[in-house]
This record gives sequence, C-alpha cells and structure tokens, in this order.
Amino acid sequence: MEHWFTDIAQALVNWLMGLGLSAGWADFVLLIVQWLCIVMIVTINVIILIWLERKVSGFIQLRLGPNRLGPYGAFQTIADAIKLLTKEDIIPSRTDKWIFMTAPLFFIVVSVMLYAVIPMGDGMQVVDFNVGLLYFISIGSLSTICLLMAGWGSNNKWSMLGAMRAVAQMISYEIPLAISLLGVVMIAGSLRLSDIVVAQGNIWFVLLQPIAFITYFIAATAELNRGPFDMPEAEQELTAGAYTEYTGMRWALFFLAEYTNLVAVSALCATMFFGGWQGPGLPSWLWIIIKTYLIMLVFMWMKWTFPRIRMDHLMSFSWKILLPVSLANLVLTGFGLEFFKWMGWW
Amino acid sequence: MLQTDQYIINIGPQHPSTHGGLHVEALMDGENVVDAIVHLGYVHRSIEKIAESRTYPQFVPYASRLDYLASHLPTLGYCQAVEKMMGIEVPERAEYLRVIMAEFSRISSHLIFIGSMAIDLGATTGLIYCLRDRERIMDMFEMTSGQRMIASYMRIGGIAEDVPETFYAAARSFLDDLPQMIDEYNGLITGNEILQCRIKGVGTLSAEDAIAYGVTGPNLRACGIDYDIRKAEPYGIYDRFEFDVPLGTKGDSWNRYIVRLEEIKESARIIEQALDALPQGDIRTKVPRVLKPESGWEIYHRIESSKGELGYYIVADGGNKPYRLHVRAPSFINLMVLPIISRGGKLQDIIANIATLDPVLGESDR
Amino acid sequence: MDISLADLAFIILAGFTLLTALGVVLFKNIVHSAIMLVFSFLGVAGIYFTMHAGFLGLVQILVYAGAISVLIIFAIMLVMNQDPEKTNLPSPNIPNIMAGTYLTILLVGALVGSIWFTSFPEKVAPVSGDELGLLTGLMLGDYVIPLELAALLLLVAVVGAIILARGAEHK
Amino acid sequence: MDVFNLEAMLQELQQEMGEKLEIDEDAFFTYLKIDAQDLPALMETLRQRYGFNHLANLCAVDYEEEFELVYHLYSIPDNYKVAVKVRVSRNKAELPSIMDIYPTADWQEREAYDLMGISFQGHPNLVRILLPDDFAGHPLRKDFKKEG
Amino acid sequence: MVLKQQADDDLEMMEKNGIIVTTLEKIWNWGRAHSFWPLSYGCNCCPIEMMAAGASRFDIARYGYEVFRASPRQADLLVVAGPITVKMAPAVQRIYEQMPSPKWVLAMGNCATSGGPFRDGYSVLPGADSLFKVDVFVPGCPPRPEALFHGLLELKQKVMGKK
Repeated sequence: MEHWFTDIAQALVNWLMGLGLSAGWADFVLLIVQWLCIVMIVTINVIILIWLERKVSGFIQLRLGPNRLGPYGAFQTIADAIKLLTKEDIIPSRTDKWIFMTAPLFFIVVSVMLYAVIPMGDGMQVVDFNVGLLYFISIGSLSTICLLMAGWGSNNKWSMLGAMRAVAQMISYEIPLAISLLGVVMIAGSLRLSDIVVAQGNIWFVLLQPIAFITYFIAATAELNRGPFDMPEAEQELTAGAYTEYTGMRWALFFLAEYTNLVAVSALCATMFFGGWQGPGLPSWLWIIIKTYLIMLVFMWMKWTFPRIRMDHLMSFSWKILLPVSLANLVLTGFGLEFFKWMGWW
Repeated sequence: MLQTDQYIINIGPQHPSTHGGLHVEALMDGENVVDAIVHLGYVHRSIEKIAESRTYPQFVPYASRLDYLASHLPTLGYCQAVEKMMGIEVPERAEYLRVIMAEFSRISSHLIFIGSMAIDLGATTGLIYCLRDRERIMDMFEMTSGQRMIASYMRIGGIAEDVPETFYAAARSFLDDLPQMIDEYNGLITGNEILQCRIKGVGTLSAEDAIAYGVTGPNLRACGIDYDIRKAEPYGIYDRFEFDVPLGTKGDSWNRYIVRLEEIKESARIIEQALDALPQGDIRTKVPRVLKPESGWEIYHRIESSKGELGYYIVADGGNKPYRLHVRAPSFINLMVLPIISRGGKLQDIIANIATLDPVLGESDR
Repeated sequence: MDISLADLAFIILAGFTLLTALGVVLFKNIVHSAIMLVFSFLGVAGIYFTMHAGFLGLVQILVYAGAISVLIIFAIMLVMNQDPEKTNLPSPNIPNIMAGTYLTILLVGALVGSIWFTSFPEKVAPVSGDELGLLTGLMLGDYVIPLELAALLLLVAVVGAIILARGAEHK
Repeated sequence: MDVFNLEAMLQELQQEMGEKLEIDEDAFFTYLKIDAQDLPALMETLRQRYGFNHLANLCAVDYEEEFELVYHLYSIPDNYKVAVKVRVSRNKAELPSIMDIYPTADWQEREAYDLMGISFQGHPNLVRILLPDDFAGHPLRKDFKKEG
Repeated sequence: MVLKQQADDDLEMMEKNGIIVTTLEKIWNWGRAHSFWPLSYGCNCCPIEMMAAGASRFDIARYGYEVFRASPRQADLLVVAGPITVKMAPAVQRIYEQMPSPKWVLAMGNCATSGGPFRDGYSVLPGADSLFKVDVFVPGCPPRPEALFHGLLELKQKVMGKK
C-alpha cells in the first residue's frame, strides 16, 4: 500500500523505455502524466472540499447543509459544477477582453503549479527541487497578478477596488509568510521540502516553532483571501470584488483556483510544521491527506466564525505586528540554534 | 506633488448590505470616504396616498407593513393614534397584551439588527444564531395571530384575538432562555476583537448633531441622551412598568450596538412584569363599525418603536377615511445622518454605519 | 532524435520570451504591455531553469514577475489618466524616432560587443552539489558589505517614497 | 429659562408677534399659526429661547385651496410640545426653508416637495427624494391622478 | 461546451415542435435544477423570510439552494421579493439582464406577483411579470419559508421538464 503510486510510476517509466524512448523523454512523459494526475486530484478534491465547506458551515450554523442530492448531499457540488459549466459566458462589452478572459486561466495554472514540489508521500513528488520552498513562495506570488488582471480587465469599480485590496493584502502578507517559514528552514537546514519532512522524524516543527506556525497560519489565511481576510471578495461590501463580472465557467475557474490554493497551502503547512507524510501505521500519502484536511477544517472554522477585518487594520496588522513578530522569531531561532550547537545538543 | 483622483462608487440599490433598496452614492478617495449621498425611494409604496382611500380599520395591515421587522409596533402606534383621536378606551387585558406583543416585536427587531450587523461585517454565522432565536418569537406571533411576521394583531379598540394557553409557556420559556442567548451573542459577536475593531470609534455621532438631525431611538440614546418616549411621554400603560433606558456614551457604532443589546434585556423585563400582571377580561371594546372622526380633528401620536420615534399625523374630514395620514418614520430621519457619520471613514465603515443605524427601508420609504 | 529535450525547451522558452518582449514594445495598451512584461520575465526564469540555475530562476519569478511587475502595473494604473488605448503609442515625430534609433543602435552594439569580446570556454563545469550553499557563502560571506549597502540604499528609497506619499496626504 | 411655562411662552410670543401669530388649541397640541414669511423667525425663537430642539414631524396637508404645513416641535429632554402651522396658497406653494434652524428638516422638506409639490426657498438641494426624478406630478395632492 | 443563450422560450418551443431533449440536455437540466443560486436581492418584508429560510429551522441549504450570490453575474435565480416600485424597476430590469442565461425568476409574495396591497398606489408596478417572464409565483404576505421551498421545488420540476 505504501508504494502503490511510486510503483506505478516506475512501471510506466520502464514500459516507456521498453518502447525505445530515452530516459530523459520517458521522464518527460512521466512528468506530463503526473501533471494530469494533479489536475484530476485538484478537480476532484475541490468538489469534495466545496461539499465539505457547505457541510461544515451548516454544522457551525446549526443547520444540516446539503442533504437531498445523494448520500449526505454528496452530489450537490456535481450539480453545481454541471450548472456552472453550462452557464452563459458573458464578456461585458466594456472589459479589456484579453485580460478579462485569460485571468482565470492564468490563476488556475499558477495554483496547480504549486503542487509540483509538495511531497505527497514518501518519494511522491513531481519535482524534488532543492529550493522547493522558494519555488512555492515565488509561484504563489504570481497569483497577485492574476487578481490584478481580473480586477483591471473587468472595468468595474468594485472589481478594481477588490483587486487593489487583494494586491495590497497579498504583497503585505507574503513577507511575514516567507519569513516565518525561514525559521523552519534554519532548523532543517534545507529548502528542499523532502529534507524538511525528514528532519521532522523526531519532533514536529510546530513544537519547535510555535510562533512561526501562528504567523504562518495567519499570513496564509490572508494569502488565500479567506475569511476573516476575504478582502478581495468581500461579499457584503464589494458584492463579489474582483470576481464581480465573471460568470459561469470563468468564475468557476477562480473558485477552483482558490480552493486549489487552499489545499496547497494547507499541505505546505502540514509539510512544514506537522511532519508531512510521516506518521505511524498508515501509508504516507494517507497521512498527508489526513493532516491537510484537518488544517483545512481549521481554515473553514475561522472563515465561518470571524467577521471581516477592515482594510487599514489588515495592513497595519501585517506590517506592525506580524512582520516584527516573525522577524523576532527568526532572530530567536538563530540564537537558539547557535546556543544548541554551543551546548553540543544539535 | 502627488495628488489623487476621487471617484464615485454606488452602493445599491441591489447590494447585499443595504437592507433592502437603499442606494448610497459614495465619493471615494481610495478607500476613504469623502462624501456619501443617500438615495431613497426604492421601496416607496405610496402608503400615505393609499391611506386616503382606506377606512380607518382598513389601514391597520398597511401600518404593519411599514416596519416589517417589528410589525406590532407600527400597528400599535396607528391604533393608539386613532383611539386617542376618537377617545376610545382599551380594555386592561388588551393593553397588557399589546405591551407584551410590542416588546416581543422590539426584541425580534433587535435580534435582526444584531444578526444583520454581524453578517454585514462578514460574520455570517451571527445572523443564523439570531434568526434561530427569533423563530421562537415568530412562533408566538403565529400562535396568536396566524401570521409569523406581519401580524395585524392590534386593532382599533383592542387586539384581534386573545392569546391561546400555550402562549404563556412559550413566552416564559423564551424569557428564561434569553440570558443564555445573550451570552451566546456575547461570545460569538460582542466579544470578537475583529468586530470590536470594526465598530468601536466608527461612525461617531455627537449628541448635538443627533438632536439637530432629529435622530431618535437607540441611535439617539447611544449618544448618551436619555430620551425614550416610553418614559418621556408614556403611551398606553407604559408608565406602570419598571425598566431602565440603556445609554451609550460616545455615539459610535459600538454604542449603538450595545444599547440595542441592552434594550433586549429591558424589553424582557417589561414582558415579565406584564405577564405577571396580566388581568383577565375583554380584549376589545365595542367600536362603531364605521369610524367617523369629526371634521377638523387632527392628531400627532408618537410611540417609541424599535427604530426610534414613530409618529402618525392624522387629519380627519368627517368621513370614514383619513383625509391625510402622514407617518413620521424614524428610519427615514435616522438615515439622514449617514453621510455625516460616514465622512472621513473607510468604505467598509459605510457598511457598518448602515448596519448600526438599523434602517428599515419599508418604513423609511413608506 | 536530433534535438535533446533541453534544446527544445530552450528554443520554446527563448521564442516565448522574445515574442512577449516584442509584445511589450508593440502593444498599444500600456496595461497589456505590462502584462506581457510579466510573461517575458517568466520566460527568462524558464531559461534559467533549463540552465540548472533554479535559485536564480525562482528569484527572477519572485522579484521580477511577482513584485516588480506589480509595482509597474500599479504605477501605470495610478498615473494613467487618459484612455489606455492611446497611452503606449508614441507620436511618430522626428525627435522620438531619432531617440529610438539611437537607443536601438546603442543597445544592439553593446550586446554584439559583449558577445564578441567574451571568450566562451568550451565546457564549463556546472556547479556540483550545494549550489545554494555556495551562493549563500558568497552573498553573506565574501560580499556581505556590498549586499548590506544595497539593502540600505533600498531602505532609503523606501523611506523616501513614503515621505513623498505622506506629503501628498497632508496637502 | 428656569421653568418652562407654556402659557407664559404663548403670551410672550403673542406680545412680540402681535397680529401675525394666531394661537389655537385642541386636546393634544397648542398650534401657533403664522404666515410663511415669519416662519423662520418664529422657529428661531422657539429653538433658541424656548429650547424646542426636536423637530419631530414636518407634514404638508392639501386643503384644496391651500396647503397647510404642520411642524411638530418637542424639547429634549424636557418634553414640552408645540405645533406650528403655516398656510400657503395652492397657486404659489412656496415658503422659506427652516433647514438652517433645524437640519432635520432637510429630507422632510424634500419629501414635502416631492410628494406635495411645495417648494422651500433657501433649501440647497430641493430635489425629489422618494420618487424618480422623471416622475410627473406630486402624488399626495388631492387632484393627482394615477397614470394608466 | 458552454451553452449560449439557451432561454426558456427556446426550450418550450423545441418541446412544442416535438424536438426530443437529448440525454446531455437532461444531465444539464438535472444540474441546473439542483443548483439554483439565488441573487441576494430584496426590498421589503419577504427578504426577511428569505433570511429565515436560510437559517437553522428551515435551512434552504438542504436543497443546495443556499448559495446566495451578491453579483447578478453568478446568480441563476432572481427572487423578486417585495414590490417593484417605479424607481426600482429599471434597476431590477438591469439586474435581470445582467444575469447569465439560463436564468429563472421567482416572484415571492403578493407584491411581486400582483402588486399586492399596494397595487392601488401610484408608485408600484402590478407584479414582476410586467417586467420580465416569471417562472414561479409564490403567494403570501409574506410567504412562509416553506412556501418559498415549495416554489423552488416546483421550479426544480419545471426545469427538469417534468411539468
């Protein structure tokens, strides 16, 4: 059970090489296959996630949530997806058409790219990059541009305001996000995500880096544009923010990308702080799924409990509290590491 | 040096946070509000004109559709206005039941206020909890009048029906559970730091401005002015009850919220006293089938509705229909200060201010 | 097969980069130009990846595509006050053409010259093993003073920008 | 003013205003009837000297020949009340705005303008408030006919 | 993939002319019928009952219809709750036109079905159907949440072609 997926991959490569392909090309084909798998996983996952979100919100709000379509309403999201796919695709006449149309595509591509470095099990990584964490952060920073494109392209004041908010928010929170992760990197001594997972063989980093975990979690919520930081969407203020003008399919892509990001960030959280795929008994790929889902449940819990923060508070919180705290954590970690080395404990 | 452009953003008439058809035209400088212009009339249903073609009792249902969040209050005001003009006495039992219903209405309206404020600030769950508890009041209304929300329960000369036996138990158990509910709201909404940041010191209205602009009700009391018509000019039998008037200090959104939260408790106190003292007897006096106030009679009667001073100005011409009926709608007047308290704030503050001014558009537009 | 995967990737990425770079120059709408600039940065990052300079490529994405381009787009949006369709099209008058020609000659000359005078060794041994550690050692060891000076310079620039912006608010 | 006395106030006002002021009374209110041009002065006096700081209600009534405007005034927190009535002719339905004295009159005057077609001189923004700008007629007038 | 401008009228015409609705169409209609996302729009008493319908006791989410969208671009169902006044009419019309098809309209309450008690007034339109085609009328003043559900389920049957 542990090696199902790696065995399949190996078999595929062997078969391809048997057909006469060179090792490089076989790897390339494997890459494409893995890519398709990720896209499928993402899509199916999002369908489950949206159902889960609706059930969780129902649970928090003392309601039942969807329960008519299929067992426990499990087919509800499928019906929604079918509907969204067959909706009319409106491209308003005053929009900047190219930007308007490509923004959701770019967004989903960027969010799927995040998965390339996440270790989804022992040896189950599309690319085991030696700067994997940096890859995650830098690709993540691209989603800012997608939102900006959506807001600008829509030629709508609500959208523009939402996009401006999104950009300001994401740029400000990227910095504490990255800096809080650096504490973990210092302990693990590597930017390679698989190394970081292995380094947590004895103790999870959440115990060594609790401050980093909290700052990461807050900053990640803001990066994901989820409540209480859902500024760009801000339904009660900006109707639907940057997405106001998007219909059916294109809007669904945004939705898909947001949830894809959610899974990716939660998986990164599990990897960085909760020992990644390590765990007793169960196969490694199941452990990471369990951990990721538990973290996502916390994200949902927060979203359905808190009111939305105000924009200026949001910015000052990032720059005046989160950033100094994460920097202080970094300094503290440095001193701690030196102290441990000096004592000979490390 | 650098300079910035201002732009106009239209909030409404279809917008999730405008409590109906309200349209706020905000002149913005980035995220800062330079000015706000309020456009009303999207729910203007010509009630005042319709009143001129309805007989006096026929207008009662229309009155209840003014403030649909607390439908007993506007009907109470209207019935009392006509009774006062005609000199009709209302039986004791009816008076008490009127108070009970009116105060339950006030609680239900304030519950909607708390919930809709929570949802306007982004906390969806707050609304659901308030609506859950409001359902119990709706049940009581349905029990007594057959309608959940818009019960034309008050009638000229009394009330429509006596309450059923089950009502007392339902009312008592609601009152018993109320402290627990309020604890829950405090945990979920009041105590939330983000929410406090959002509404503390936001939308501050000075006491002078409040009086000058005719602001009444909880919005006025949030500024620290002790003015409650139930105390100042008691109507009905309100002088028999003991209750406090919760006051704010600063007149900001937070005070407006807290005042309403406290008012729920005071209303519960009134209901408890009324339930204890509820006498047996008639629920309606004999009122002539056709009410014909004499020509030239006119009256301005006002009550403390959940939104503020709700007044009826009725002019009679000797016929069975009002010659002129004007509603002094508290929401209408209260909304006037929205630009004043929103200027200089952020875009998100406009939403918070609309929510805490608690306008009900059906009443403000009539 | 004649061309290796790496060659193919290089050709595709180089073509992509060139096309998007042309787009930056030729699009009429300045916002389109700015977005093309993002793609062009991404193309350059891709070329770094094919050359096994992963760190450099990621920094290219993070700094240029992620941050600098947002800055550029913001700057464009904030200062633009006429029709975006017309903002990017320089009026073809003589000084413009002359300046453009001069710049083109200068840049092409510099490029050709630098290629001409660089002696490309036959084989460069790729950095083996811990390229990141090596880079870190250089940046925070040998060249720490220049690095910190550059950081200081940027800090001064940031503070200056804030003061300028505050000035506008007080006016 | 130490202790407010309605009778004393009425006497004072009657002395000052003389013929221009007519005092009427029913079971609920004391009505001060005055001409349009003297309205701001009376309102100013009532607000400044007698502390009627709360303009509760402003309402226009259509009496075929004339319009009557009724202003219900209260004092907060003492709760004294008085009503002021002004009549304007139908042909020339205009009177001075009291927005400077009672800011709360702003929207109420706009409403009276909108629904009754009374124009208030000196109101800075006398436009329709409840009805759309292109609405024809003033619906609360007795001679208004619904279209269609 | 994306079905453009598939208005109700076309479907009805097709059915009348005996064109068989394909299996694909059936699947699409199944999806549409189980996922009405209402626009959060309302202007009088009825929206309060709509809110109550979303709350714990009635829970519109059971049918999957709880996704209230603030932007008409993402909504499928316009619940006209409350009277349409002359001032509001252009706005409602515009909202309706901004919605992507296939779209449905549910007139909730007496005001939206006929003008209700305010029909005599000078500023109220006699019902939503004077502006656009209404699929389901739900009477009541205001209708109870259960009545709203009934209306929605009727609409579901209609969309699935069973009525």
